[in-house]
Amino acid sequence: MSTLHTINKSPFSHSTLASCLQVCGKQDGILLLEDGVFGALASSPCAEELATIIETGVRVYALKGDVNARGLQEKIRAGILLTDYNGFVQLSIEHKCVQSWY
Amino acid sequence: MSTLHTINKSPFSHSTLASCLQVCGKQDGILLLEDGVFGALASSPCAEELATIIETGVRVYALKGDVNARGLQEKIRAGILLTDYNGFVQLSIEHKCVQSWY
Amino acid sequence: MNQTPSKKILFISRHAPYGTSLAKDALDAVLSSSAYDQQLSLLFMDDGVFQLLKNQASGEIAHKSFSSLLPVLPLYEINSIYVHYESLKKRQITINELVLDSVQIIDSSAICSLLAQQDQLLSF
Amino acid sequence: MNQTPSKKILFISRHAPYGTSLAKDALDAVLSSSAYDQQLSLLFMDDGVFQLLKNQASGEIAHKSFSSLLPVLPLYEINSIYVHYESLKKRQITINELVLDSVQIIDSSAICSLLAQQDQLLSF
Amino acid sequence: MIFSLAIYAAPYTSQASDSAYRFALALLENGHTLYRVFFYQDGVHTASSLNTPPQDEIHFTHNWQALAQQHNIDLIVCIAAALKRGLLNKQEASRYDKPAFNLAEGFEISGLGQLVDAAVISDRLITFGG
Amino acid sequence: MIFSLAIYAAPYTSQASDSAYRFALALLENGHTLYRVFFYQDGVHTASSLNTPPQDEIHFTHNWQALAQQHNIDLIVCIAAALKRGLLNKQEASRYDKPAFNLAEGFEISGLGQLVDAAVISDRLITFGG
Repeated sequence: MSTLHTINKSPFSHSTLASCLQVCGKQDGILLLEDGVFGALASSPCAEELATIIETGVRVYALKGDVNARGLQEKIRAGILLTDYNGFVQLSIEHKCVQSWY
Repeated sequence: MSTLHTINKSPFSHSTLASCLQVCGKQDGILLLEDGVFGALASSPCAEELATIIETGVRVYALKGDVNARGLQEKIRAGILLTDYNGFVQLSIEHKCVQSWY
Repeated sequence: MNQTPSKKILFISRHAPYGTSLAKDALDAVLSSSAYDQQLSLLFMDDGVFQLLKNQASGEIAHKSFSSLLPVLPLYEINSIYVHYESLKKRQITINELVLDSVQIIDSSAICSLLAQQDQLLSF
Repeated sequence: MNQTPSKKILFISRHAPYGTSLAKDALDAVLSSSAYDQQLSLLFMDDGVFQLLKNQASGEIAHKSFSSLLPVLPLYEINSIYVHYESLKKRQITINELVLDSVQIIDSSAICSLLAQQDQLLSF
Repeated sequence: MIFSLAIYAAPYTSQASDSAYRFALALLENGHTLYRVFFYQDGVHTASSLNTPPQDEIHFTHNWQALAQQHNIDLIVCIAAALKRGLLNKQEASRYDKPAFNLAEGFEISGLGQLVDAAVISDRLITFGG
Repeated sequence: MIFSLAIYAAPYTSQASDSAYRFALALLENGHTLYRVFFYQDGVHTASSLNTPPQDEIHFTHNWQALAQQHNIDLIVCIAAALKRGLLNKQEASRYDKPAFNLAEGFEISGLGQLVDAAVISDRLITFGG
């Protein structure tokens, strides 16, 4: 079984996304929400590591409402999947545990 | 006249010290307090930039009480000046303005 | 306040919109201050520059969007609105993506001088 | 709680001591949980490893020091205390600087496995 | 599936408070059970009967009260976190000789052990930090 | 020299609340004037008469009350920040039909304009963010 990681801080000002990526396994999932959705930008400090981890099969999601609220609709990098709160609930069920990085 | 910059977050988890160093002028001062005192470690992510700015004449202070509380007495790098709340008050008078990076 | 001469006061807004209330708190403070007949300016830097993006559709998170709030600024007595160049560059945000077109884009060393000219800094 | 089988619960403490209450809140949560007959473990990572430093003299900031608080942990039913190796290394903290000597230093990939073995994670 | 939530974020300061509520709505809509919401750290302020947000802002206290009544959810406020932050029920107010109490109806003050109890009882415990 | 402080940090959650109080003590000891302390954002919780910290923790509310009385300091709580966070004086409680009020004596609820007013009146304004 695997872990769902949630990130709610901007990677431009906090190190939570970088910390998460260190311990995120291939079976794990990552959900970006609140200010964490800035991590879905191509300019994110963790963009390369995120791309690498996506290539290994990790699914990375961003909450659509938080993306749209911040005007990032057109700026999300390829490979990031958009979801909503129903999807968030579903992800928390598909993974055994949730680690909140805040 | 010049600016006193206060930093109260760990540079290992927040980017406030890095942001401050970008705009800190030669006449300015920096005060590390609370979790900001972790910035006074030789291992700090901003250690090099901090060393460079100290060489240009910027005075960098750390609050002694916060350093001691965290067990960092012996770990503070050379060039960082220790001070207390009386010193903090004095620094805020010697500089024209105070910018709090939090 | 009567005899006090007018002061140069810079508001510094460094936090992303919505995730915390700081960006909105800073804006509210700027607007409330405009009645006080002082020389007010406002600087966006770090994640604060995200407040300036167009097309924020905050309906889904039940907040007024900054895209709709910030355009009121020129109507208030805010002398100058500054945006930190390196903060925009790091986030790959271009000038035509900003909701305000009357802003001054300034680099780090210009910010250093800007801070040194102020009588007070209000840090957000 | 009666029929529920015992669960593996990991507390993850990632914040520096004193600057916020999170480190203390995490410790209080661990200690209060020890009476519940579950398989509890505790992981220090990121700035949370600073909690483990010896010689914290918090008298000047009016808090009990973590140097004096953490040694009670082995008296409670905490099965294992883990510390993230890369977090220590990045901060140039060596094992003999730690106030607890019964900790297990584990690397990032071991943490990945550790998380996967748990029934619940309590994130601090 | 049985869920519990741990909310550490302050309402009106951190969006995490809102995220937690929306997550709760979604899980209930999807037919799952919400066993307990545990308010800790600055999350305890969610439970104040005196919260008076402007008309156009979310009223978290009312929202949780309504949800709890409708779905029989335990709304637990950590007693240690609450007392130091000025959140008291009638008994605590009288014990500490305070002139008023402000714990909203539907919320209950209890010990920190209720957090691990929620972890034990529930299939999923999700933390919302500020 | 005339100082004012702006406190945005929550007491008992952020050390910045403690730092601000220590700074105030030091400036007064050094013969300076503290014109105003402006509580905004989560800093408003400092002003609650219901705060009940354990005996071995700092009582920020009492400390500020004592300091203000001794040195004639304006303790201003931002009204907009206070109302949504459940901090009310008697008038606001009655205006919004709330059963109690919790603004501690010595603190005053007022508008956000008092922040820039403090900046104008004072030689130095120092911000303590959480």
